[in-house]
Amino acid sequence: MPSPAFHAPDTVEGAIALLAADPLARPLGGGTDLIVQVRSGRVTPSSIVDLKRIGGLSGVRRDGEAFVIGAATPCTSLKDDAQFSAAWPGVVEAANLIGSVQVRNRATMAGNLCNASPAADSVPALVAAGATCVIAGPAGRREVPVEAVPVAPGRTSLAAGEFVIEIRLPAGRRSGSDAYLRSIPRTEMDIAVVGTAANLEFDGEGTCTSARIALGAVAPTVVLVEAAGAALIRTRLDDAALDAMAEAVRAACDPIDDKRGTISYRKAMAGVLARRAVRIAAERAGVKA
Amino acid sequence: MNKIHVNCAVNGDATEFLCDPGATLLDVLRDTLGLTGSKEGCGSGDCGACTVVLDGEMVCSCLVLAPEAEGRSVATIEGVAEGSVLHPVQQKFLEHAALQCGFCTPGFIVAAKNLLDRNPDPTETEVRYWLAGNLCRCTGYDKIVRAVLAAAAELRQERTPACTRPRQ
Amino acid sequence: MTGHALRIIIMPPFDKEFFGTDRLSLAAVNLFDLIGKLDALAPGFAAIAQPRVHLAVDGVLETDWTRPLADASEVIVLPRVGGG
Amino acid sequence: MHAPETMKPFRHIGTRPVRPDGVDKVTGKALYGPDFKAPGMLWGAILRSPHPHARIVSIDTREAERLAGVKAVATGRDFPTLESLVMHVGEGASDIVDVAHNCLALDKVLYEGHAVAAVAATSPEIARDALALIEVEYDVLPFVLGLEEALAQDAPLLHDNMFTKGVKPRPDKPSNASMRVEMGAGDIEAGLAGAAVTVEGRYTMEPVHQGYIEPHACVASWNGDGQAQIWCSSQGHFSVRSLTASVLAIPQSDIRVMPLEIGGGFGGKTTIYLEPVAMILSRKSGRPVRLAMSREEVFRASGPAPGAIIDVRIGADADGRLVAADVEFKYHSGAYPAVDAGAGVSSAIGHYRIANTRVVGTEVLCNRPAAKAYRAPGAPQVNFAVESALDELAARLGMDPLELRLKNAAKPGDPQTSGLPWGKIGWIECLEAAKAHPHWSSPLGPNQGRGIAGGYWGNYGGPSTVNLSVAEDGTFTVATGSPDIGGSRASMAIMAAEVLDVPYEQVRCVVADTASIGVSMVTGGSRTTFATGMATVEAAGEVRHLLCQRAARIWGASPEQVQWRSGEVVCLSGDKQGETMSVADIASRSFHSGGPIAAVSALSARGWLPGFGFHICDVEVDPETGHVAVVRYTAIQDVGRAIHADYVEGQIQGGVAQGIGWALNETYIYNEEGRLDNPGFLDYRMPVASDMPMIEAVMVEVPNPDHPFGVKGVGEVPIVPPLAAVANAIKAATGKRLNSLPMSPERVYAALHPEG
Repeated sequence: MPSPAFHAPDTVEGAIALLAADPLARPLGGGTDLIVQVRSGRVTPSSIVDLKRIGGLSGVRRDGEAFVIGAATPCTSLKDDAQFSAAWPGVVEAANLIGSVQVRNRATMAGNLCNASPAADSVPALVAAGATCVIAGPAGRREVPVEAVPVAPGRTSLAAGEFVIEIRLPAGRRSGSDAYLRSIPRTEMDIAVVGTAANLEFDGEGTCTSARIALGAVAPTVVLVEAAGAALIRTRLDDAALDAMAEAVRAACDPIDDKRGTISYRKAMAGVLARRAVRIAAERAGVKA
Repeated sequence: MNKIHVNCAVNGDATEFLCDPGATLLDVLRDTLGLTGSKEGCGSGDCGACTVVLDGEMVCSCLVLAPEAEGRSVATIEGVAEGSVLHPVQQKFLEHAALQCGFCTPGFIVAAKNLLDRNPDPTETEVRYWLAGNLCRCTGYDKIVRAVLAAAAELRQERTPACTRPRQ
Repeated sequence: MTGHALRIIIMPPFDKEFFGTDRLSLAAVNLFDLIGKLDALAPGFAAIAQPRVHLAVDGVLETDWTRPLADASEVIVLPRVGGG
Repeated sequence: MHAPETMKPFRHIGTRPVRPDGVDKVTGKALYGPDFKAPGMLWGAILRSPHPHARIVSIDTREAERLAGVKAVATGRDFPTLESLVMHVGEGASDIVDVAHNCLALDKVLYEGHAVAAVAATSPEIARDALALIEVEYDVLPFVLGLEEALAQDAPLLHDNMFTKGVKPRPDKPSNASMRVEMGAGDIEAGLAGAAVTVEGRYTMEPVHQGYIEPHACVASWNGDGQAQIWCSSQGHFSVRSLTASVLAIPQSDIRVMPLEIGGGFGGKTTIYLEPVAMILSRKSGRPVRLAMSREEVFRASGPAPGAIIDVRIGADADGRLVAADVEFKYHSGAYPAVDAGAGVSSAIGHYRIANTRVVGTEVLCNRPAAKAYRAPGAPQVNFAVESALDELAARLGMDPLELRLKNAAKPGDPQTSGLPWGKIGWIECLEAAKAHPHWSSPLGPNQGRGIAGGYWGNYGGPSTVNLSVAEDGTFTVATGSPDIGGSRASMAIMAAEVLDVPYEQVRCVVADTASIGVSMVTGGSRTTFATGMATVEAAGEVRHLLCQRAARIWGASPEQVQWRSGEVVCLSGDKQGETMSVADIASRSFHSGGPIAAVSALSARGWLPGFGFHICDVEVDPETGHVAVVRYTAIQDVGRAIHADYVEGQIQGGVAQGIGWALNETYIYNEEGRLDNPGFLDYRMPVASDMPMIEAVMVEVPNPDHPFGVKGVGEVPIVPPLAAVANAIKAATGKRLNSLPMSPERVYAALHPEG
């Protein structure tokens, strides 16, 4: 099999042209999934389009009321942005649980999203955060919630020639925080058996006013559990509320048995970790749960 | 197949090479440039034996396509010592017997140096998590962690003016 | 024939694999001689003796099979264990 | 034996100097198996079976041969027809026919990943593409992976001619049981019937891999005149030579094996996989050929340690005296007969004095890669069962588990399972050291538990050759035939420097190739510091003797008038009384006093002693998730005498880490098609740095009287106790006994939450 061609365009338009011209072309962000897949023969692209030379696609910036994370931004550099880290500690910690430091110095959240693994660590945190992404393609640009991108394991809703150019999260948070926890057998270097993200807002009294709970690795795609969030809203995260939240989380799980975990363990852990993630998010928000 | 011409800096030296577009940076380092200090233990980013520093950030060179190196700076284990003078991390690995077979050692040293370059006083836990992407099957990590902490201590001493150094 | 009869204890699996007994009485000048005599009783034993067998003379493992057995009283034939 | 006159105080023994090969290894200069390239070299690749069990109907290589850049293609038909011959394969006996067929299958493939054909081409890409052009027609057969399934009456048979060894009368039907070993003493049923307390249980685990980070690799160059060179990393280049020569039916002296640095072995590099294949490809192409495994190939096709089912019954009287132990286990041997049952039987219960015993081991063939030695091969599995059961017994007796072990511990002179008496072992000393260690009495936090376990390994001696030569400037070179995996060059230099009483740096040690030093057995069996060390000591003593003789002749004195003192020769009487002659003085005149000075020691070391270890492990269990963190670990071991203290500690720490990995997360996972589902480091979960605590290695020194410095083997023992030590700690933390490895979070959680 021939080696794929390599392109490193310096504009979004250049990348779109390359991707649109070749249905077997694949965009390259950090490469930590793509290169492994190419080397093992699981995917056989005819060309690889490196996005990292495109101006404006690397780094975190503010755009009015939004943080904008370029698609080519490696996970570790999210930590370098103090404002972003303070606003979205759960997103930053989720992105910085992927693989090792070596991997995170390359891996990007956009790549994590578009790889469409149900176990992607950063995706539940992004979904809980209400993140959107901007997709560029031959038909122009569109902005969608991040959860609209993965549609099945390994498959996305991106059309031919389209790729994610940036991820956007609300800036200027008021009185909330977020957290992400995952279950893995070791302490590092594993794929999530279950991932849970919580993004909470509180009023001045410590009553929860908004709650988004998202789960990874318990269904073919990331799950936003609205009932779990609803169970927390208008509560002070008392035990009854947390129990109801965890119950809703477990009910929302539709996992599989595989080499990384069983259905029953995944369901159980989703409940346990969601509870813990909610407590951490509340603590970060200065609320005692 | 169409080879790609790449210009980059390897251990500070201007370097050019031709590579297959699908070749990894590790392939080029080992097979084209003869720098076999970076090892391939897995080819999938799971062992860290191929760790190099790319523009200041450590990466698995098996997860970098060689053409991506265009215009960039690559630092490998071969460039850690200054001439024949070992870096304190290398010296402490020797003094603490932090290697047995030595196959994972280049990756550990590159990663540990990269840690100490940015954090001169890491805790044991920070060292362990920083190095979690580097597998060692021989040592149980005990002597590796001690060597890195000892190297950090020595580097901190070096940065302290001689007159204020505590007496031994 | 030289020497006195030695007590030969055959440990598993060789007792059942080759000899059908775990006790023999044989005279031998040294361990190579003993292996030869054991092979006569159970053809094929000599071929696997070096790779698979340890011999102990009076309770001590012996790697020198030329060692004279004039003063010995017991030889144990047991499976060789190497290591990793 | 030229033992030093004074055993203490030592000048070098027990110190911690920098290893001579160290700088090469911290600077990336050291050349390992995959690093070597020969001029004009071709790149090889191996086609592997996708089926766990199939008959090879045909292999059509014509398309591959036609691909531009392909220079040779090989299949099992290219090997000569071999007669069955049992050989000592590094660490155990194997039939050379099986070794050959494992390198390239002939009529049947016996596991997913079994090699069926190979190519050599001008680039790795062409070689890979050529593999895709080889057409193999398979007649797919039913397969079997499990131990009990493989022993069932209607199980698919791997080998039609396999009649269980060790069974009388010989079975009339072939089966997948390749070997049965039974040992024991007394009357087991009567013993158990008379026990006041008995425990019984079944313990299970899947195979695990040695997990060395360096994949197998070699370069072979075989000329038309029959002579060949092989560059490879292995635990024993002499084994590579003898096995490759036997598979190819050529003289051993026609092969020169150049040992490259080895990136970990742990028993898994005591055999061959690639070398004969590279040889065939080289002969066919007329070029050097490189073959290297990917990580995935290492997992799919190289030797794991056997998985096991172990049934244990142990009984004690009311005072806690063990009265009976019945252990019956089955081990995977994979595609070909292996050798772990005998070792498992020997390693099960011999560390305790028990009047009535029965230990039975069965090796079971199944459609998995052929099991290979892994650090104390066969011992950790059965030890996990026995030491777990002992913990249960102590609980039933209401007895301190350490006291139970102390009360029953075997002493020198007590019989082993084989009936042989134990020599000067340090088992009791380890137990006493544990009792006195602060770890044993330290407090535990919430959700924490402390577990203990003891274990042992027989170790080995065997053949080694050392050449110690004196350079003209009076410095020394030690050449051995023992690959250095963990600092043995430093240990040899220490021992030679000790005998010669010279600075450590004045002795350098190298690993010589098969043409440059005499035959030496593998670096394995915890034998190198013991056996090669013994040869080093003997050679150093001989060189010291030669130097004295030479000085006497130069002085015109008689040998009795001189003496070795502080690294030089001193004249005791006559004209030259009081004069000294340095090694440099002697060596510089050696050409005119009888020639260069050197000594060879080639010996088969005897007098090795087993090693014993006792481990204390603290874990913290997350009761909501089942995650187990090892928070403190102390490993106490009788090392005889530590030569290089750092590398002895390193062996202990490394063995413990492997044992913790085995206990908690490592396991082979096969899917329903009989294919390995986790052939990589992502899902074959070896411990990473953040999983581990510091590991305190406590060296107890009960010197071996049959080694000049008291050495006992140290490398293998430390992997034996951790499985049970961790399990017992989890039991202490949670009240739950886990009988199956690995004790993953999911398994622990299931034990804690049986309701689901």
